[in-house]
Amino acid sequence: MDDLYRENLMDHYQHPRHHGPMAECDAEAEGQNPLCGDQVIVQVKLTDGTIEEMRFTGHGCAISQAATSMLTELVQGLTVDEAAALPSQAILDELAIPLSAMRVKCAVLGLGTLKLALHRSAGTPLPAEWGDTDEMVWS
Amino acid sequence: MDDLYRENLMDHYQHPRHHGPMAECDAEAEGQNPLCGDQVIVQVKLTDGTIEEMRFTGHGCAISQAATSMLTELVQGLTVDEAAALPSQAILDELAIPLSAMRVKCAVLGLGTLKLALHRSAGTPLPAEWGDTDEMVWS
Amino acid sequence: MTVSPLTPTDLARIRADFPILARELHGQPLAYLDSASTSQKPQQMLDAMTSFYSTSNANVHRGVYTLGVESTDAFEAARDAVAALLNAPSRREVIFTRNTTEALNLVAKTYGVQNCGPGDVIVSTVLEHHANLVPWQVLAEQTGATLRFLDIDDEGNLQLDALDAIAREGNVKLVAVTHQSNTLGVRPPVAEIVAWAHAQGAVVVLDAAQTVPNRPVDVQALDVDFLAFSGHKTLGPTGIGALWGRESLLADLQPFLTGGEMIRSVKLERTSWNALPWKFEAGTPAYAEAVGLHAAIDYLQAVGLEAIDAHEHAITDYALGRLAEVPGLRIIGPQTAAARGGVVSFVLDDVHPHDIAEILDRHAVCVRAGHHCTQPLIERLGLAATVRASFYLTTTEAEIDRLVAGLLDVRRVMGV
Amino acid sequence: MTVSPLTPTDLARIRADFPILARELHGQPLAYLDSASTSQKPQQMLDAMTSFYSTSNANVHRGVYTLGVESTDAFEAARDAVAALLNAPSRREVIFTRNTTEALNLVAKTYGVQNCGPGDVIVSTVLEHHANLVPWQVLAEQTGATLRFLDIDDEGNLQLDALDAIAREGNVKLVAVTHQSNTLGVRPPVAEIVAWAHAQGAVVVLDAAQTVPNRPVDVQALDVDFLAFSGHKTLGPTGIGALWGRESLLADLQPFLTGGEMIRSVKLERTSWNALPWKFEAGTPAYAEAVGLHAAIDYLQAVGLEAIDAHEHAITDYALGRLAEVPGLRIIGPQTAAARGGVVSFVLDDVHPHDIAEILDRHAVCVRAGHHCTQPLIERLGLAATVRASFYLTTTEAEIDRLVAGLLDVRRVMGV
Ligand SMILES: Cc1ncc(COP(=O)(O)O)c(C=O)c1O
Ligand SMILES: Cc1ncc(COP(=O)(O)O)c(C=O)c1O
Repeated sequence: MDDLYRENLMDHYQHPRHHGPMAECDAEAEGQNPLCGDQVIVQVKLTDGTIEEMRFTGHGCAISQAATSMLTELVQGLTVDEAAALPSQAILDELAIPLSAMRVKCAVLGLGTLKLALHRSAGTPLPAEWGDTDEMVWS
Repeated sequence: MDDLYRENLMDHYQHPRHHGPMAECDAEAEGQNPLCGDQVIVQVKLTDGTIEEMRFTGHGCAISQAATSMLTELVQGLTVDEAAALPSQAILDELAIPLSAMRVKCAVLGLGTLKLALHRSAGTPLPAEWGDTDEMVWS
Repeated sequence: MTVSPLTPTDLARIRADFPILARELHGQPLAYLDSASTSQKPQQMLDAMTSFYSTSNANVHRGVYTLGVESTDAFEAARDAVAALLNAPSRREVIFTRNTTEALNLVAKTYGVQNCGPGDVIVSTVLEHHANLVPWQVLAEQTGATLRFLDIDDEGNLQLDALDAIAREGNVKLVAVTHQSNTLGVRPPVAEIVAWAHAQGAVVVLDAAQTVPNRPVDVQALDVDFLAFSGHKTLGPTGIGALWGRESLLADLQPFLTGGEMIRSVKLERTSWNALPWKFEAGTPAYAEAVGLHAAIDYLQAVGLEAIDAHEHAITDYALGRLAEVPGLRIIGPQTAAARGGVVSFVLDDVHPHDIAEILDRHAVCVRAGHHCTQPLIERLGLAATVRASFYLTTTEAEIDRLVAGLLDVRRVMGV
Repeated sequence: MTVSPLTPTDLARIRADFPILARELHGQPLAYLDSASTSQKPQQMLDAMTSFYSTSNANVHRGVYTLGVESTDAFEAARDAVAALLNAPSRREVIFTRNTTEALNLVAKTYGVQNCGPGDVIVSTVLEHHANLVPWQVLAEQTGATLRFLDIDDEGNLQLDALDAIAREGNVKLVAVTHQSNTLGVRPPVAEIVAWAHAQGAVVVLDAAQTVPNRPVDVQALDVDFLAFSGHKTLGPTGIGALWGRESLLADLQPFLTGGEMIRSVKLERTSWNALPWKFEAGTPAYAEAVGLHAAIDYLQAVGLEAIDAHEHAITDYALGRLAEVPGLRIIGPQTAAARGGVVSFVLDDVHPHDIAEILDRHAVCVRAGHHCTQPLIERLGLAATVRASFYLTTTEAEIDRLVAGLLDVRRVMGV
């Protein structure tokens, strides 16, 4: 089992970083994975085009919640452009466990929601490849 | 081949008996087998509840036309009730060749049409088993 | 008369017929506990289809030649087998569809559209699979009829006391209900519902996707008006299901899909329809799948549907007992085997059901996690998802034991 | 670049893959000349389905467990294979249906109903199979749109000169045409029709049931808007077909059938739909049949669709030459192989086509007799029925020779 739910993953799931709402934020979005019922709400505080803090709330499977928790650490200090360009692989590398196509959706839910928040606050359109994630619900 | 289209059958097909319309008749009906495009129009002259003559017109495959021709001879002199009770097997016995379910419909087209004509002229409803021949078109 | 469940010898013999059960995952044999989603297939069924394709395949209802006759006979014999399975008064009442979903849509889009309008009421329930719920939403929207849902109690038992208030809202035209919930295993009181509906002059549409596979289902005894099931849950192939409907109702309906097979005569100006059942089967049907379904029905009848029912009952009883040993596990739905079929939904503390299913998969135990295509039911129960284990004629106590062991490991991995 | 047809060695190798060709009838090997009705199946396709059922079967899009993932991957890979076969811009444009008929009904009952009304014109042709004719009759009746049919000349060539008069009758919204007549083998001028239709702002629905099996079909090159075909004519199993449609059109449509799979979220009050292509696939799809179709496509591509096309052309040319030797035989439709696919309809003096087919069956030669689901065409040609022989990648000159010998025997038996 242990290659599935590694210690690091379980640690993030049980002790999520940057968890809980932010009173004031510069960018915000919500994402859902209807298949699993996973949900994350992402909020971002920006300073001079740089991510000062990303926080999240929501619920769902260990993968979705741990991945979003890891993401909050990964993007801290990145510029908006850097974060918006972050590939899915970055978060899969953090999780470091084999995932089926179905669970990859859980893993990238937080990242997709972050990108949506950043693009929306910048007024830029979502990149074309997100057209393929249309099994997810963004709002 | 010869067990398929026996001489007797071919003789009836090429020289149909009682073929061609009747000027005046006591019972009449038309039957079609949409699958093959077979058609027969049956006319009957009755005397005292007995079939004096059955005649037919129409077109179609050898089986349907030969079987109807044979039928005209088979029913001559029968009472209406006897003819109306004639089983399909009677006509299959006359044809005396093996027939698939699909070709049985060709074989009994004339008989079905005759029964319809007789029941219609007597004002009696068609027997229930004819409910099963509803791939055919009667008019 | 009670029928004895399958003996261990029966079970071993049956399991040997299912080639997929020989598969190993992560070094362990498969424990397939997702039969409510789809059934696995006996070799006999697979052989029937392959042998049909290898000897008699030809399009049906068309060829005069030998193959065409054999193919048509095989297809229509499958219809007879379905008619006999359901104790249908006539083979003309059996319409082949892709699955339960298409069968229910067929009713909505023919009987429903042709009989419902403003002032009419359609009744469904909160228990239903989406297949027996969304088509009625669409029908109500299209026709202006009112749609009402019967509620359940917290164990999933359907509450009929709202019926009389519903009847005061308009002419009740159609009541759509499941024969068994695919999520909770609960069986609604169909006889009472039928009596009430018929007193209103309404027809009853029974979703029998979860019962035709595992017990005798008799449309005349049930006295329903339409009934749907899926071949793939009944040991048969995917791509085939059936609708049974009363001939007196089907005869008056305009067709569903149009094209070849279902016509009597086509002219550019005007087309007339074929007789039942072909009026409702447009185009080349899934005839090889019908042959497979026929073999599946033969298999089920050889084992005996009463025996399968008894086996499911016994194994469900065993499972409920064993699952009670897992700390933090809560059964959703009826707590005893008496009131349910071989489907058990549960939650485990606040571990997410998808994590449970994924960890169980590492033990080669296959269960489903999610809403099971019953979102309104899951929401009504105040849940986001459940884990569901479901049983069939191949399920053994050893597989249940592996489920329980796996769940204990879930607790360990998830630290609860 | 011309591709050479299959060599005798290729043909022998291909034929060895089709188990049914080993069958004998009345002591003679089968000469199957009814591929336009349905194709026979290579062992590779049968094995792909059996092996899928025996190792990976689970319901798709649902299970978190390994089998469910494998099953879903196999199903979606089949969609990719269809998209590649048709050169579709996106896999989201490929919708699995039961057959061509359901695909065409889907277009009529979504795009058609949502876009046509009184004052609009729908155009079809007298060449069409009932599947591409009756749905438009029903659509016109339901929406109040006008339905017009393009006529043919006596060889079956579609006459386009009526188009401009048709355009003056209203807004042309939809043009439905066959890529190849299943009765005459004639191929309408699709490029001209598409150019005309698009100039009117109309969409083109192409019935490619007779062409996807035997030549490269490219939806982008054709520039049509919807295209339908059947798996069972394409070496695949029954129970599966596909609709391809432009994403920009499909995206705006309301769904066809409703239930599981095709939803995003279901509440008692309101339901929202899934993304393309799943929005149009309600219930458990024919996923094992999709796996079979994938294997069939792989088989066709390994042989090469250009080579199959060239083979059909060569064998049709041979057949037309040999059939000309039969006294009293009249070919219906184009008289040369250049203008047609591998389908030849004929009549023989006034011998009824069913008698011809039945006598040929005694020679183990399988041909169809009747109206071939094109009653308006048969009537337009002043006929009641034809005999149709149709060819595919397994057809040999020896089989054509047996057809001709059989026809000479028909003359003898029928005394003409
Ligand atoms: C040109 C054409 N269109 C449509 C169809 C209907 O195909 P299916 O019966 O597979 O739906 C056929 C096959 O008979 C055909 O040849
Ligand atoms: C109760 C019930 N109804 C309907 C369905 C839908 O069946 P299908 O997907 O085969 O159409 C299912 C299966 O998932 C079911 O369990």
